[in-house]
Amino acid sequence: QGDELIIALSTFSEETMVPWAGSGQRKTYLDLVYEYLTYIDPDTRETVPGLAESWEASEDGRRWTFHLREGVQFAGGHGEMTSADVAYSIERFIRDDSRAGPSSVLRRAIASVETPDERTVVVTLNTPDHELAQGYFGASQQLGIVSKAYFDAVGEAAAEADPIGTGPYRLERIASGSEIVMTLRDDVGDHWRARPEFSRVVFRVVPEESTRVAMLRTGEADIAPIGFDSIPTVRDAGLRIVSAPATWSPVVRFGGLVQTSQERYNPDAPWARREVRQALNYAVDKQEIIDALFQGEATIAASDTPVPAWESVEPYPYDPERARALLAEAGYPNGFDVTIRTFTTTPGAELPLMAEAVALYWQDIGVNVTIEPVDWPSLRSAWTEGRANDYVWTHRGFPFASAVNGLEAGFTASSLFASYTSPELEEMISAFSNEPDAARREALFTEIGQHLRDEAAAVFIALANEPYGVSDKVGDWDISTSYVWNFDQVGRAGN
Amino acid sequence: MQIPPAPLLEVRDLSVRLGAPDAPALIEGVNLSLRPGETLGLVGESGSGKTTLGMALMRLLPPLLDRGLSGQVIYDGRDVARMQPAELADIRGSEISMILQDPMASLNPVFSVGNQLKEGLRRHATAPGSLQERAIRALDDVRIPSPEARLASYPHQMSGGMRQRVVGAIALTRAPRLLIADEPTTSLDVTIQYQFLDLLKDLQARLGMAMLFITHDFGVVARMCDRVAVMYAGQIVEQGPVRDIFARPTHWYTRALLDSVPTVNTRLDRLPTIPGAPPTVAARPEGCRFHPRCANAQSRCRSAPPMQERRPGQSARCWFPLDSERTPA
Amino acid sequence: MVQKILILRGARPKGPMPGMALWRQTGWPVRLALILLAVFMVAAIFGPWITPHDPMQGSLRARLVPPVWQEGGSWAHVFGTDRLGRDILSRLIAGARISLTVCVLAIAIAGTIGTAVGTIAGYFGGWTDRILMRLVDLALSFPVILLALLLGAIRGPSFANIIIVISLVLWSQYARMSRGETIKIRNEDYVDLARTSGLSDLRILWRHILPNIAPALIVIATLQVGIVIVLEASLSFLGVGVPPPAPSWGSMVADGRSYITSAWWLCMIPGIAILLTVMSVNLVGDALADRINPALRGRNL
Amino acid sequence: MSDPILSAEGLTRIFRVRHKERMQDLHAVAGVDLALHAGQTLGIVGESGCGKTTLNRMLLMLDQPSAGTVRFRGRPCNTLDAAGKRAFRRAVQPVFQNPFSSLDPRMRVGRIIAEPLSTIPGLSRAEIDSRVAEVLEAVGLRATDARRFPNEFSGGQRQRIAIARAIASRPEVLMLDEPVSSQDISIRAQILNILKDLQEENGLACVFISHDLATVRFMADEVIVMYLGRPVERGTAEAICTRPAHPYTKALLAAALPPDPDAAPPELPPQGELPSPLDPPQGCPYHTRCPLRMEICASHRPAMLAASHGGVAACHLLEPEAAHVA
Amino acid sequence: MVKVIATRTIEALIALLLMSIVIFLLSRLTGDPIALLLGDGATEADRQALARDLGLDRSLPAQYLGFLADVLRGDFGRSLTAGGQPALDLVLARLPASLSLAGVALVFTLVVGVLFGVAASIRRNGPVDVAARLVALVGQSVPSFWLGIVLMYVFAVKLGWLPTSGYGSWSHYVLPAATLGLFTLAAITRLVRSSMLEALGSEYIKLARVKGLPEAMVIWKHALANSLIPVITFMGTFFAVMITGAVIVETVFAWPGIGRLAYESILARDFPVVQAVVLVITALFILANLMVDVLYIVVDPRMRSRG
Ligand SMILES: Nc1ncnc2c1ncn2[C@@H]1O[C@H](COP(=O)(O)OP(=O)(O)OP(=O)(O)O)[C@@H](O)[C@H]1O
Ligand SMILES: Nc1ncnc2c1ncn2[C@@H]1O[C@H](COP(=O)(O)OP(=O)(O)OP(=O)(O)O)[C@@H](O)[C@H]1O
Ligand SMILES: [Mg+2]
Ligand SMILES: [Mg+2]
Repeated sequence: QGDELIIALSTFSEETMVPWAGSGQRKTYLDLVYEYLTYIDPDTRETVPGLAESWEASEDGRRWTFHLREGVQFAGGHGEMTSADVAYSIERFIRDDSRAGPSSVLRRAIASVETPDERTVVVTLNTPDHELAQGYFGASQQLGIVSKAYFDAVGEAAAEADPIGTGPYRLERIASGSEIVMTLRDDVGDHWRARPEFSRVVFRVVPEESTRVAMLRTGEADIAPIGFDSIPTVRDAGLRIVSAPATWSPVVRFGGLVQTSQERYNPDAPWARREVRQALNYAVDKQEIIDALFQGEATIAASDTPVPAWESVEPYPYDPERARALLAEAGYPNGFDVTIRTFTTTPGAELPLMAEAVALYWQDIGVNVTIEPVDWPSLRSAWTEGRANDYVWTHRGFPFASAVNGLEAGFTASSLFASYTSPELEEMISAFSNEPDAARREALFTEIGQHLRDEAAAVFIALANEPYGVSDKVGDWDISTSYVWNFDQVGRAGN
Repeated sequence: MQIPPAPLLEVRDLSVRLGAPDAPALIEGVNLSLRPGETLGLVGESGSGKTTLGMALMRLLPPLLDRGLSGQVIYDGRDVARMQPAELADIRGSEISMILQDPMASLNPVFSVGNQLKEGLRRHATAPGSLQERAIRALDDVRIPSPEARLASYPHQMSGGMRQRVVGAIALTRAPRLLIADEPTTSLDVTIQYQFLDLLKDLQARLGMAMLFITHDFGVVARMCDRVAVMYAGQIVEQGPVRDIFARPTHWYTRALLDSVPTVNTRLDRLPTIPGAPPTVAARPEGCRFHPRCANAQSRCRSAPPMQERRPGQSARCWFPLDSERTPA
Repeated sequence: MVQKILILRGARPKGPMPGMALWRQTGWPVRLALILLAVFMVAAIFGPWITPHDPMQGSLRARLVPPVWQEGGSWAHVFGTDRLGRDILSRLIAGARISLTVCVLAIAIAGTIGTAVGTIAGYFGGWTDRILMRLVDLALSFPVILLALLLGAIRGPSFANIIIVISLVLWSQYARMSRGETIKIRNEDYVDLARTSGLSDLRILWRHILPNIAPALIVIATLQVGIVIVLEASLSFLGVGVPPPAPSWGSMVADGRSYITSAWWLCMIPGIAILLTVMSVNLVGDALADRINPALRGRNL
Repeated sequence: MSDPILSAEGLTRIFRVRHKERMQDLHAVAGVDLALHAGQTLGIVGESGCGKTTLNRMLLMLDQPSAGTVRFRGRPCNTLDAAGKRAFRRAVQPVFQNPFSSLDPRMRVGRIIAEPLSTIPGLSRAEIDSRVAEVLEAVGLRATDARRFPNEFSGGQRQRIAIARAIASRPEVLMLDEPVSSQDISIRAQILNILKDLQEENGLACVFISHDLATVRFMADEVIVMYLGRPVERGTAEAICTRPAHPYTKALLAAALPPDPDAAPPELPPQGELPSPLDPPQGCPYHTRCPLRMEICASHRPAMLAASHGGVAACHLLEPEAAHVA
Repeated sequence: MVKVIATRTIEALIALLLMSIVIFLLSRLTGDPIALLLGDGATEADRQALARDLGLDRSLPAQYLGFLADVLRGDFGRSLTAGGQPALDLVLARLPASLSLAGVALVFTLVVGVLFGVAASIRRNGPVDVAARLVALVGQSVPSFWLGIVLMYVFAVKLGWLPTSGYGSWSHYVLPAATLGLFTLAAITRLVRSSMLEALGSEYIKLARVKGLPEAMVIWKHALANSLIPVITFMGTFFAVMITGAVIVETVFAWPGIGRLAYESILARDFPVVQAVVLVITALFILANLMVDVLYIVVDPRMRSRG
């Protein structure tokens, strides 16, 4: 069936169909149905208009006004999108029973949502956010716009079963645990954004990676996320690899470095000393790991988050001599023993392997590593509850939804998910978040990156791509931005 | 003087070995003949090869032993020992039939008595009446009370005696001309055994069949048989008319066996015994098989004695046959 | 029948050296299996002294080297190297040790518990029996794989977990079987005779029951070795087995499965090792069962 | 006469069994009285299922009577203390029917025979070994056989081992439950002779259980005939086998076919089947099969009455007023 | 029969109750789902609110009793992750896929296993027997995930005869059912073979032959009827084997069944779903065993009177 695009995913996550009912992982299929206020240009990485044609923020970053696009129709003849729909979507998104990841942050941040007219939405914030439009309200996040009228008419359960959005596709059916099928809207011809080339998009959930690879080879799937290990296999089979660049970054994290928190600081750990952390960074030949484990689909990282502003930060080079010297300087000439806890997630199937590779390098400088596989939920509980102060673990960083929030979540003591803090750093972050000037912000942001690198807040390994195997049927497909898969805009080969 | 009818079954030099021709023999050089209506008793101690002989006659031996079968089993002019499976299925049940020793084990536990009975009846197309009627009649023939109700019973719901009668009924459904009964009463109580033997005699008279009656009990032989063959260690050591054997056994083994059975009528202080125990298949002695246990063994006994007629119709496998009268207990 | 023939051939079911007797009386498949098992045992016991390389040490530079008979292979790595450049042969040898340890511990624990429960239930009967056997039923109805996953989730994959989980799978079989055998033996006259000699229940259990069910237990244990290896491999596949980097055969297969076309040896060689070992164990187990207690044959799952 | 070593009064054993979807009482043994004196052999005969083994087990204290008592030297067995029990165990030893299941296949013969000795305190190894050798020779085996395993012996030899074991602790009573019925004719005679010799040499008392009147006649002084768990006739072996009073005993005698082709046909051939012990007949348990049954037999159970042979029998025909009716 | 079913049902309910306690405790021990559910940047207050919301702040016994009361009302709670769908609905939605796969696998293994076992027993040591023993040996020795991957590689990728994975037409059943069933096939083949050999040596087979029955009838009626009894005895075990296999096979072949659901919900700490899955599986298991008991009574008349 030439008209059908089959995408094999490793998980559907919750299989729910409204934006606030689950995780952002669902955006793979939700984005065909719902649309966002702003999008990101894949080439320039600039924020471009989406359902909002334009927007402006007040000087203090607390009052945002969005001007909506005209003539955007909800699917199934449910009418034109208006400010009421946007306001409803925001308010529903931050309601107490919302299960979406960013809902708690937004709930705290948003003071009010007003709709002065059909085309205008005004959002007032409690705390300044200078990036709301490209951040939480953008296409890389979860605030899809739903139809208020539709919800009012049919209620939440029915809307869940037959979701209506402004996107080019409509849900045809969900077979639990098996497939989600989207069909093109009848009235797609004049869609404001997308010109889809496939009349049906079928998502299949195939947890086992080797099965996904097999499906690519037999033509049972056109697009499938694959592990780095499978890249040669897929290439050997004459198929293409398309990767989303630098969407995540494998890293080795230290516990007990939340220096501004009593419970989460562990001064006795060897890595409480900066020299040790630096030594552990110098000890690892990152390029070799990238070549061997990531099949070249990654770049050496100087941070644990893919952030454009930090691209200029110089990574630690591979220098075992230096590492040994630093260790000696820190008082560990003979190294020490450490346990690396590791787990797999999606993406992140390579983490245990990376742990083993890192262990091999650390062993070279006398640091004795035991590897202990754990699972992510347990580790996450231990970490957020301050029980991980003597842990070292592999982890993966994701792009920030908003720089401020990202920094606050990662590097201030108020966040449960902080991995490294210091009074100095918290000050820098607070300065950054209160700075309205874009250029100054950029400079401060870069400075923070440099600081994190110099302090060796973690052992930075790589900025990794997200590789997809792609069949002959697939032509142009642009996934140069994270969290925006553009499955509704996959081109057909030959077109 | 009447000419005795031609034998119905003639066994010539029958041996059963464990597969190969040079493997140990379970039975060896058996010669028997059986006339219509006649009952031949086959006695011997456990392991002497009675069942093996019975099974060999019906070609029911397990594959290994069946391969080791040699000699002839002439039934009604045809050699059963050379028959193909189809021919065998033809004569089994209709010409030759068998009652097995263990009534508990010889009925299939998962099918009703009626089912198992009718299977045989169905193949006996010539008999009159419907299948059901014939089944009822068959049970009635073996004196099973309320036969109609019994057809629906399963084997486990019946007593041992009743089961053995059902086995009898099944074996006789097709009015065979020869019945092999392999210790049909050993597992029954004496009072039940008595009645079953009665029944069997009755049926035999009615159907005019010949019978090979295998047992280890001389009392049963005395009651049931016209002639008797005594087996020891895979061979027939003595054969003859029942009265002659009981009164004047010529083989020392026969004699010693008869003597060592206690009876109700007299009180003995000690029983005469045979020393030792019967040999196992693997350890059968050369020569006369009985000589290691024989009170009269001599050096000549180390070579095998032939079967020789001692009196009309009575022959024995012994170099030094007895000639005295035995005083019955 | 079989017994009859054995007796005829002069072979007693219980010889002085069962291993040797087994060797002499079996065909080539079982002999081959015995040889393979011997290799396995040697690898497991002397592993640390005979591995050509450190099974945990590798070099990313020498990763995915094919086995020696393939183009690009070398004698340095007979079976090639894995994703981290660790020598597969060395890891196989080290894995044998792990498999053996898991087998021995799990079977010992399961066997002890199961046999204790089974013999007690069988010997005393009545309520003891009913309660204990219900417990066995419950254990049987528990989807053990889910328990394994839960345990793995609670405590992370660990050696102890696997042993607990596998023991939980296995013990009920010992319980059922030893109960059955105990009931059989309890009804043997020699148990009554022991009582008329004034022996206590405990002594009867120890002196008469246990030695007599031991052969059947040994047969089960042998046949279970295969189950343990496969189960351990399956658990490792699901990520709750032997924790990496320890080279369990199961996790070697699991880790190598993405390379089935590009570096087939990663998953095929350990897979074949599992297959051959388990087949050998099962062959030998069957042969043992035939000798010791033909009734057990085919009844073991 | 001296006091009995072992005696029983009103011995009864009821099994609760599931039958036809409900629990029922099965009277395996009902109201058996007996007394066993030193040097005497008491025979018990009856058909399969009449309760012989159950009775034996109760006498051996392997099973608890549901009613009635077993007495050992006059003392009720259920009141024996530990020492009394030990004395009982030493004094009363059984031989069972099946020589294959009587010997633990994993034990050497020597240990099997020594087992009853192992509970006797103060016996040295050497003493035990010499006793084992002694009893092995007493049953016609060699002392060196102690080192072998049971599976190296034939059925007859095994039964000898079982007997050796039974006499090892120098008991006063042998309980023999069909000790020869699984043996071949030629072996049967050997074993019976050994038993008889041992009994006479050591002055043992024996309980000899069998379904075969002929062997009972050979072994026993006195005989109890049982039917459906109840004794129906008792008397000397001679009397029971030649002048039986009870129709059932007569049927048993008739069924014991003499090895004589010219034997006269029996006077009262057996009829019918054994009723199920789960619903035994009302009245006389034998009346369903009795050729001489009278009206009263179906309703009243006869008491034990003196019979002409000097023993007793439970039959209405023996009632004085029945004499002319019959 | 009714009585058997009644007692078995009561026992089953007790087993289920025990199982619910075990599962409840185990799942609570696995760490809590809150950390997973909380978004990045959540604070302590958020955590507590969520815990209260999900009822995870109460004491364990209180949580259990609440859970039990709900379950008795047919409410297994709502999934913590799947957008608050009723846990039972999730499980029931996945059940058909698992049951149909297990059913196909079981029928396939029963038919093939019985045929194979019987054929093997007729000619002992003949070619069929050797083949059957080989299948049985391999089937019991090969880890199912490995087998699955290899089968997929050969039949789907190399030969292209069958789809690699997924749920839909009959052709989708072939590989997963074969993978799931091979172990059971091996077991049934062995079982049938050995019990057929036993049956063929029995007295009642001799009697059947004495009757002059054709060999086919002797084998397919008399011997097989008895040989099926041990197979039935082991059916319950087969079912358990299938469940264990399901987790793996459903993962490898992307089969939307409850095995995978269980696996995934354990990984996600979705307690209500874990509880629902395990209880449903246990109930199924018990039901299967009950059916086995009934079947037993049907096939073996001796069981009928025993009760
Ligand atoms: N299939 C067999 N394989 C090996 N030996 C066998 C086989 N069948 C029988 N035997 C042996 O052959 C001998 C004769 O056995 P058979 O059953 O014919 O004796 P029997 O006289 O019927 O004994 P019983 O009185 O115990 O029934 C025995 O020693 C027996 O162990
Ligand atoms: N443990 C038991 N539970 C239930 N019923 C029993 C038990 N033991 C024996 N019975 C029943 O008690 C009755 C008497 O049995 P017992 O074994 O004492 O008879 P027996 O005279 O020794 O028979 P046999 O000659 O067959 O050895 C039988 O009906 C038997 O079924
Ligand atoms: Mg026989
Ligand atoms: Mg008895």
